[in-house]
Amino acid sequence: MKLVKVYVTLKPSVLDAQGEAIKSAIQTMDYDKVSAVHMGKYFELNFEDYPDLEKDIDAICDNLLTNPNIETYRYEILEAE
Amino acid sequence: MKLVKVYVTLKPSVLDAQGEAIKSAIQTMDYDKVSAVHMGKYFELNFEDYPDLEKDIDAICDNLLTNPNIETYRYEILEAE
Amino acid sequence: MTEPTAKQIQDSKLYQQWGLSDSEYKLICEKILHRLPNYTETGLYSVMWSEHCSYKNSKKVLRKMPNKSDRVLAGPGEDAGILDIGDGQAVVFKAESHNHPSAVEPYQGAATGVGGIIRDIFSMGAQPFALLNSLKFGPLKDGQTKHLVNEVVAGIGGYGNCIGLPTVGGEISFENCYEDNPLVNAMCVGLLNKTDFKHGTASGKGNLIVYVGAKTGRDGIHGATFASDEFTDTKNKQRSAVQVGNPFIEKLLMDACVEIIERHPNWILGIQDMGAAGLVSSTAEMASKADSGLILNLDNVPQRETEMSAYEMMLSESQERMVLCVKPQFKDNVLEFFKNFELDAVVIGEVTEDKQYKIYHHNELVTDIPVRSLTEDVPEYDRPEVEPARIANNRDYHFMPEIDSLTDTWQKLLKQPNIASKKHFYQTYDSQVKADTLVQPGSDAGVTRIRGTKKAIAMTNDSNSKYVYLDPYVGGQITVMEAARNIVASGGEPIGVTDCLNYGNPENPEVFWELDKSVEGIASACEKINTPVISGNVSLYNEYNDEAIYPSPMIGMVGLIDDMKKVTTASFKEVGDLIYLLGN
Amino acid sequence: MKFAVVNFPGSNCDMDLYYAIKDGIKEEAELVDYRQTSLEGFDGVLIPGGFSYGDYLRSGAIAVHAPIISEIVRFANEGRFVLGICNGFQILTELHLLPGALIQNEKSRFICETVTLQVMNDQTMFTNQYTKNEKIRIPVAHGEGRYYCDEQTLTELKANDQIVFRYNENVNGSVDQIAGVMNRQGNVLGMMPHPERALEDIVGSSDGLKLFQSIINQVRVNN
Ligand SMILES: Nc1ncnc2c1ncn2[C@@H]1O[C@H](COP(=O)(O)OP(=O)(O)O)[C@@H](O)[C@H]1O
Repeated sequence: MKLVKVYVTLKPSVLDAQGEAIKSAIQTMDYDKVSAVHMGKYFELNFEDYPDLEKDIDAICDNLLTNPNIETYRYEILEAE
Repeated sequence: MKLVKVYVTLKPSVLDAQGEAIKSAIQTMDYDKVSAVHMGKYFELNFEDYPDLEKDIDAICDNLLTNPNIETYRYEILEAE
Repeated sequence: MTEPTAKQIQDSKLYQQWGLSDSEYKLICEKILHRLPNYTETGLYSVMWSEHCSYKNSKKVLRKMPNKSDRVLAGPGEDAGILDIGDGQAVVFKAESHNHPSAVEPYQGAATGVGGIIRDIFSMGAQPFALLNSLKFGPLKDGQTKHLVNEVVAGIGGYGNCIGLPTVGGEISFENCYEDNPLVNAMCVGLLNKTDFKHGTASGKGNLIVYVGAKTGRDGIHGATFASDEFTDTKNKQRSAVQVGNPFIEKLLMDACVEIIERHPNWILGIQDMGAAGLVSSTAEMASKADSGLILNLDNVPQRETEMSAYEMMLSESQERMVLCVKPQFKDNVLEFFKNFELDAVVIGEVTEDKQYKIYHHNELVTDIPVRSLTEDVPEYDRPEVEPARIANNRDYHFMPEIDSLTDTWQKLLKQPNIASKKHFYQTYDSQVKADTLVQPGSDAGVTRIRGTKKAIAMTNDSNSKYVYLDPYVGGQITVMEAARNIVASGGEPIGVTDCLNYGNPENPEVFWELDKSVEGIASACEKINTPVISGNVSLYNEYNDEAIYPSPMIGMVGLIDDMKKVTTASFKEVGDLIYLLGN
Repeated sequence: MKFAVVNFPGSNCDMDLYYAIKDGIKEEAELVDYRQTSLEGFDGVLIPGGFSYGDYLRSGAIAVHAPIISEIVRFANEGRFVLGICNGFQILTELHLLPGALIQNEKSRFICETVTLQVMNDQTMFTNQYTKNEKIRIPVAHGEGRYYCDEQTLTELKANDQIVFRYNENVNGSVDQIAGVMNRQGNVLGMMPHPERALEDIVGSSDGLKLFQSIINQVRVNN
């Protein structure tokens, strides 16, 4: 069994409306040492282990978990407990 | 400069409707080796470095980035490039 | 990055990649500028002379549509058309297509389509009060199409729900020809107090050009030429042309613009939204309408990204931005007003008398061209037309359905996705926010009351491209009449029309014939029932690997209900009521 | 009687609530900007629906850091009435003035529909004009309206009669079909359905009117 952790973030050129809103909220909370905030998505997927795993993860990321127009992703594969 | 990565996930007792929806979408795509999907949030925050940093990160997580009724978080502090 | 020189652009024919033809480029060099345009200038011409901005292929056809009636206060030429509804009030409406952006990025494409059409309405000084949409997709057979449909529907709902405008009507249909080229048309309707009407003009030497709203990024650069370009597999990679919407900011922008025009009409001389071709299109059109010149200083433009070139800033299609023309003595009031809404507002230029369009960037004059050359000197094309063989050869064909079992046929019909209820989709749209919706999606037309009066407005979006494909002229008439029946069946009197004309490549004579004939059909029906076409939008080049969509005009019709007690709905009411069939 | 309708950036049912008070029950209402720091002179606070701050991050999460919030908390703690509808409910749970949380609908989709609610408690300042178990038709319109709380909280809610409205059919997957809950003291109510959209038969239902009449009734009795 594998645990795949996928991190999805907006491409740097894409407007991160959420990150902006969160940043100004943090600043109203008087934490003034925060200079940038970005918000992304985080997925955990449990997989049976098999040879072509990485190919399938890429396909799932490209076609479902991310929007390649505006997002990029990276992932790591761990042993599931 | 520090880069703080925050991972927020739903507590196990809370039904992860999006995770479920994604799981069935993955299964419709004929990847049948996926047994569970969970969806969470991922944040990247840039901070000036200062002694009480961790205390403030905890406060920001508790009071803004998560709702403790339903979510938990963990984070890591890295050097920003 | 260093930009190619004017000479290099000429030699490499870079302008072609941006959609300018050799003859158009020659016209610019020899007749307009009497020199070679530089990089920025070539970019400006290429977007402003695209079909999307200039209507160079369709203008001649569009002139066939009636646009006058006793009610028309403004027709084509403004951001949206305006119809008088009495008591000092008017309705303002327009429809807009966002087909190509939605094909590439369904959620954001649909969402920004809704955002764009809302800005067209409030830039007239009107308060938007209802949304509609018309969607066309390939058959719902594979996961990919289902995903596309879900994303588009989510994008439409995501934007409209968040900004707080009810979606009161629309249509969704499925047909093979839309598989790779879906159609996403959105319509917005607003209410105007006649005194609040603002033209999108920039007039009077020394008056200021003020930029309001979201910061500029590299979103959707060349979106306008992209929208006027055929779609092929390889274009799927053209992914930078995608804009991302922020309905939260648009809500602030909408509230601020409506309020400033209502409370301080004397502060604002003109206002226009930055839509396709962003900054250049809005400012050039405003100056051109007033026959003025303009100086812009791009260093003042709020920027989200670093090191943007003049070209990128002028062509960016970042969403949720407006341009205002402001009297200098009210500058501080205006900036303060928007600041109170937590919106960026800065002076980026001023009106001049020399009729030139001048842009400074990093203290350098990067553009100096006649304003009107961007908007008025565009060549107009008279495309050849040929009746398609499928129509010419089948003129005497009369289809007669063979029906063995009425029940079977009936059930089969009801199972068709095109006929089945679309509730699954439209119930994801907030149709009741504002608490003025009298008839929600699911009846014939959506109906919204006008608070404080007895009046209500009925609205509908209709198209039936199969009929238009089979006979463009009659199909065009049918489309208008279907819309009219929906209005009448809701208790309204049809008063006007907007449209989205979705077709294939106009350089194909058969496509152009379809466009021309269907518009003639639309025009004849509109004339007959006195519904002037007061606004609209053209989307050509809807093709995928050289395969054109059906000719797909969408009619958005608005009706007036003088007393909301007269509103009628489609549902049967009580057991024992009699059922009548009217008509032939 | 004077009601404050608190307006956050992105609120979009503020005018609906304003009209509900002005035209529905013919009382005074005033929009109060989120930057205000006083609710002096108001008899009650209404927090409208919408998408405060775009509902980015989590619905209601950012609004709780606005300047007016401490005044709303003071108001609630003094036992004066606070009503949060839809996004207002989400804000009240994020503020912990109400227990539980509102998360994405079970089907992960936005839903707009007029639904049947059951009035579970008619002894509250928000429902005294209804009768217990009365079925009422009120519109819902939300994407994140699934009420969630843990077992223990649910037991407490039941024990203290804090569940004010239940869905007849569970439209969004809420725990125990909960559509609206109040705090223990009974002066703070949050509900996902929109009573302000159900004040006249011409818009589909007038069943929401009694909620506002209940408040008036109660405040009059108190005074
Ligand atoms: N099919 C049409 N029928 C009538 N008017 C049209 C049509 N297409 C475009 N127009 C009018 O031409 C003008 C320019 O339209 P458009 O370029 O789409 O506006 P925008 O600048 O908002 O993108 C508008 O006034 C529009 O109403």
